[in-house]
Amino acid sequence: MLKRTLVANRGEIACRIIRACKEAGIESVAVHAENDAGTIFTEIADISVQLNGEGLAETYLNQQQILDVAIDQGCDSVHPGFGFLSERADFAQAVMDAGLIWIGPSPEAITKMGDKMTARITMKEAGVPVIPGEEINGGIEEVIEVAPSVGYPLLLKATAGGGGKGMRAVHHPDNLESEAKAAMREALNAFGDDRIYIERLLTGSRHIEIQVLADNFGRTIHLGERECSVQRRHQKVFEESPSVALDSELREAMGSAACNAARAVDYVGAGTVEFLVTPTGEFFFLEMNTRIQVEHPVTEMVTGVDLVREQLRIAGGEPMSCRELFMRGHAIEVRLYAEDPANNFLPSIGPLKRFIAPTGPGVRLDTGVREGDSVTPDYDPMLAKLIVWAPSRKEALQRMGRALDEFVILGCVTNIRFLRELCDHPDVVDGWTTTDMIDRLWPDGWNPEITQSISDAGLLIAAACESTNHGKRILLSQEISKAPSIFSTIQRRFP
Amino acid sequence: MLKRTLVANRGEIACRIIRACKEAGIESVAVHAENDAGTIFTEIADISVQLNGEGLAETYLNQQQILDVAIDQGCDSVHPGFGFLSERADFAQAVMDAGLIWIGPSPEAITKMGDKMTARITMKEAGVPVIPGEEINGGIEEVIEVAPSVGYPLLLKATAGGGGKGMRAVHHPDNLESEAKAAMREALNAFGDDRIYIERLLTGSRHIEIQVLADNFGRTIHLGERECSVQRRHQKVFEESPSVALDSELREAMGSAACNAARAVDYVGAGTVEFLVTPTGEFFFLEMNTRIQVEHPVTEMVTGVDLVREQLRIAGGEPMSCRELFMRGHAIEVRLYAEDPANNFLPSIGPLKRFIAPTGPGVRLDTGVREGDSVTPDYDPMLAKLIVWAPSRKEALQRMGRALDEFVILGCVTNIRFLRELCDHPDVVDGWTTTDMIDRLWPDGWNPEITQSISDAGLLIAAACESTNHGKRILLSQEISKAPSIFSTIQRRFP
Amino acid sequence: MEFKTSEGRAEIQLTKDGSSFIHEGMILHTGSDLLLEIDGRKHKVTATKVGDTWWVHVLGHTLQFEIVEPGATKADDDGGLCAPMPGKVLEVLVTEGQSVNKGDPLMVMEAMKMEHKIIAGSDGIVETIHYRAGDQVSQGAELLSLSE
Amino acid sequence: MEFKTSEGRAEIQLTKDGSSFIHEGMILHTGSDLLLEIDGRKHKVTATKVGDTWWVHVLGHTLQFEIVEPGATKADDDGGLCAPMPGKVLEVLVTEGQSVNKGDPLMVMEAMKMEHKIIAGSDGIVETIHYRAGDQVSQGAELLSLSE
Repeated sequence: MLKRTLVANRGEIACRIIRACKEAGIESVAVHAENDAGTIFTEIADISVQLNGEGLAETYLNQQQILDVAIDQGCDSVHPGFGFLSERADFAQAVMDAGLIWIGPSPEAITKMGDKMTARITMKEAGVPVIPGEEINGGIEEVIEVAPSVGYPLLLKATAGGGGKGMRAVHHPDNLESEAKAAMREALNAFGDDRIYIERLLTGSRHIEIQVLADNFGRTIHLGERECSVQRRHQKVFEESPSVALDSELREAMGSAACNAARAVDYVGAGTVEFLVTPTGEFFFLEMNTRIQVEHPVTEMVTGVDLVREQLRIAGGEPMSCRELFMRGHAIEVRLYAEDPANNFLPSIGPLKRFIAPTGPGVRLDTGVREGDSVTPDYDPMLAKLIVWAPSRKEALQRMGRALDEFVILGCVTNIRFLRELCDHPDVVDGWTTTDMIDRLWPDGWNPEITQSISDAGLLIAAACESTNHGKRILLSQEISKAPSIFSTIQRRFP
Repeated sequence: MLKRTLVANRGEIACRIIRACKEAGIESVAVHAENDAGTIFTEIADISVQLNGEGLAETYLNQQQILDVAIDQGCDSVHPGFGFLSERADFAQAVMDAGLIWIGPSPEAITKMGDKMTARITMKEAGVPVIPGEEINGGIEEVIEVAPSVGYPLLLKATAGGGGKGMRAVHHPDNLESEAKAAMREALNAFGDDRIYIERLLTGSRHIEIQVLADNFGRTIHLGERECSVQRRHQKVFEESPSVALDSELREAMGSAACNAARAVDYVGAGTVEFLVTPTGEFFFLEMNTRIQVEHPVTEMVTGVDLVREQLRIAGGEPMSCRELFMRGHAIEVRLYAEDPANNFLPSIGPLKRFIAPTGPGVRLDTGVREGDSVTPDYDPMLAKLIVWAPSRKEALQRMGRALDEFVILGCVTNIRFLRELCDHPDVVDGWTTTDMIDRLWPDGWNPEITQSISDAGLLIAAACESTNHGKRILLSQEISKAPSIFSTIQRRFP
Repeated sequence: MEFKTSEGRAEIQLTKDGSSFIHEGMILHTGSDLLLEIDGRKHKVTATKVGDTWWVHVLGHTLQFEIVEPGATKADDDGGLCAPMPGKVLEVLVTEGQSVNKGDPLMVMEAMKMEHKIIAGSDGIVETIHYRAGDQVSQGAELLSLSE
Repeated sequence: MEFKTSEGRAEIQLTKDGSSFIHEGMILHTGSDLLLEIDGRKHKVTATKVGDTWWVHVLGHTLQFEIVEPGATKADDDGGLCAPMPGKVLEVLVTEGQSVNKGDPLMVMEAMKMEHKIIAGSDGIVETIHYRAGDQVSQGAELLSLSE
């Protein structure tokens, strides 16, 4: 069993991992940049160590410094979370070379899956279907040369990347050169590697991924699917399980393809195999994420498996504890971004002066922030994930709508209202979710439907608050009755 | 389907019902006493109506006034929650006579189960095993006459009651008279009826109850058990499902006895049949609660059934939506009371100056209060229920411990620390939970284990805070960076 | 600085270092958040003041520290028996002038929907009974006084 | 009282009745909580002020109202193109003196780990370019100015 784990991440996923460690009786060590001091994850960790330096490269991406902290603090293991160093095979190797346990798959598995070209070849050999496409090594000239054979619309992706960064869709040859340059530049900035991959964009498809789990005792299982088709800027905003597009036959076919994919690289731990599923029910391997994923809670809620706890268990040398797959009910996750959906989802910043989270049955909030924190431009704009579970998809959508109605964030523009309207949209209600859905529904961009009555109400509230200086008074307006002192009753007994 | 429901309750259960209504698309009308104005349930209801009068009798127990509000506000139904009017057959009848739907079983079923003597006879006839005991109609003299034949230790209970009020254990004949008088007085005050019931106290037993659900389409099912053995002052503090004491055979036997009990009174809706289970595995009918119960969330979390939503569905004339019973993992609920466990669980009052709730996966908080509220002596001291789910009992206890460690309440004494130590107690960890457990473990009362180092730390903190005037400064110490105005970007586009 | 705690009285001399305070090898860092450092590890703690009492949440424990003003006396510690919370007197079990032993029940009160007995903390004679059955009493009200 | 909103400017004359305010048939009750009454139904609303802007949460919508001081001009609405958030200039696509058309890309910025194009809001001539590729810019900094 693990004894002390360094969590090489921040925000909500760091909180998630630290809490899992606490529950498993494992001590947690958080590392944080100076501008993250005092945020939730640094407080709930058993030990918090501030990293020297500024910017991602000197802090959360600084392999040597993080490894030094792990050794200094007597850690026996490192959990990378997602993003940052989670898919860096060299870091996994360095952790292992230092005699620590890497909570993730082997560096070889990361390398094979991290390089899209190698992954593609490996998958082909394992009999997993892949999308036609080409890798570019020869710069912009090769892009121009290869593009016609792939055909439009096409997609440019960072070979080293993930998470939508460096990803661009090109619908017309005229835009190819500028978009390819931008994609290469973003790839270089984000991953230190400007190679890109060009592939046919399958429109009208669904993004459906399979969660897998493998231990060192020969078991590799899948935990059903997550549909993550609803995306803006190639980043997921709405994820659910099960997918309306899968029946048990297709689920088993995809699940067994995913297990084959994992076995082909001797995978150990939690991972996700992403597929595109066409309207006709064909599926193609997209990529494998060799780490825990942002949207893992939806799988946890329908399968009853604690994925992060299983990661800790497997890394500690125990067999996974979960039994056969049993999916129950329906779970939906929405990603709460600091961004302005009415302005092309441009990231926003500001203080979280009010942050009132929804509660109630079947509602889970994985948050890295709380009231009083500030959203800065230093990090990814994802603030939190709101997840609901209910017996049926219809009830889950109703519950999500109710929870979003209760959610109040003031001081920073967020996508709450966009997500709220999404839950009520007939295409979402009917399950017509495809990867091009947001562009299809709002070709000229989304704008909130604000009635005259809402505007008038807002104006009234703003004006009344301004004139009464609202919020400057003491919060607790009721008279504070003095609590009964424990001293006054201590010499008496009340049987 | 129901359209508008009056919720005749307050606090956390009112919140629970109102949220279920919202999710089901039913409008909710809250009624509240003046001193509950501004609490959560009055704010989340679609409509809130203040009741005239003071004290319970003039407000939450005032049948006529509540019924008048329901009619005035165009409600088609009334949900009574638990406590208050939930087991008043006359109120159920009055609601129905006014042409409204009563969200609960028929007045006849309530009457038959509400009177312990009738319930006992009905159960005997239905073949459900009952505990030997006698009803008292002849006042204190009859108590003294009957007690020897029942034997000591014995239990005095209000015939009309429930929830531990008017319930007293008598271990020695010397205390019989004073305890019986007190029990009768409490029964009169709480239920307007001073009849009591005297029965043998089965020591070393477990309190295990079966949740049942019945619709108007001929289905009566059970949803497994809840073990609620851990009690102080005859009130539950720690509830879980499944019980370690039940195997599938005993579960089926008790489940089918519970369904028989429900069928014997033509039961419709959600109800609970309580049993005492002896160390040898015999079980005896205790009583049936003809309403939703405080601890219903543990059943919801292991079975995946939304019990309150099913109540609304059944009352609206639809069949229940749940399929066959499938229990998964383990759920535990603890009741958060404003009380001092180190002073014989005496209720406490005070302002909730800080109320920081735990979050994270598998954690559910059903709360009626929030930071800034005050705990007054006007109502039951239960503030909230903290419920966790995890794949196994061991993991659920670990998760509950973690959640309780995160829970901060300042300004009012609560039982948080008591609950925290309970989760770690070997008897709880091993499942040796019996109804006399708290007296057995802490015969001289419970006291927190506070080390010298904790006391010193507390003193340091108090002194430092006093000298720095902590908390008087502005909460947001970081510079408030002005949020990007939506106006400054509106004439530009960022594709 | 002096405080009353459930264990009695406690005095503390604070050592200050910038915005940090030191006591028994522990360091409290003050700022918008409070961080307690023990053996090099920092723990978030929470504190708030209600009336004269500091409520402190530290490592899963909630403690109370009532400020004792320098020079204050302990005058209110003996004599009267006060209502621990608002409620109603149900029964008075003694009469004025009656002598009682430590542990004897004196009065029955109803509060928070439950009955509570008020019990003599020491042997003595009932001097004055301030309330009768049926009376409403507010928190802290002296119910009766005993002479020793 | 005058506010700037996403729809333009809005003026309001408040009608006050005790601690309540009335506008367009709606009543706002102020106190420690804010309750908005529409057609006899009360809804909890939340509001807070950040800088000169009131943020309002009402019936699931979040709105912003920037206070316009009486007599203030709209001077900052035209001319300069400002950085919408702190970030880094990646590429400058125009030169000083160049004439551009509405919609032309002028600059590429990186912020929040993504690239953003700065686009001309109207036809004009590039007057001054204040930053070069590689420069860090703070929020609100004028990046370049266009003459019309």
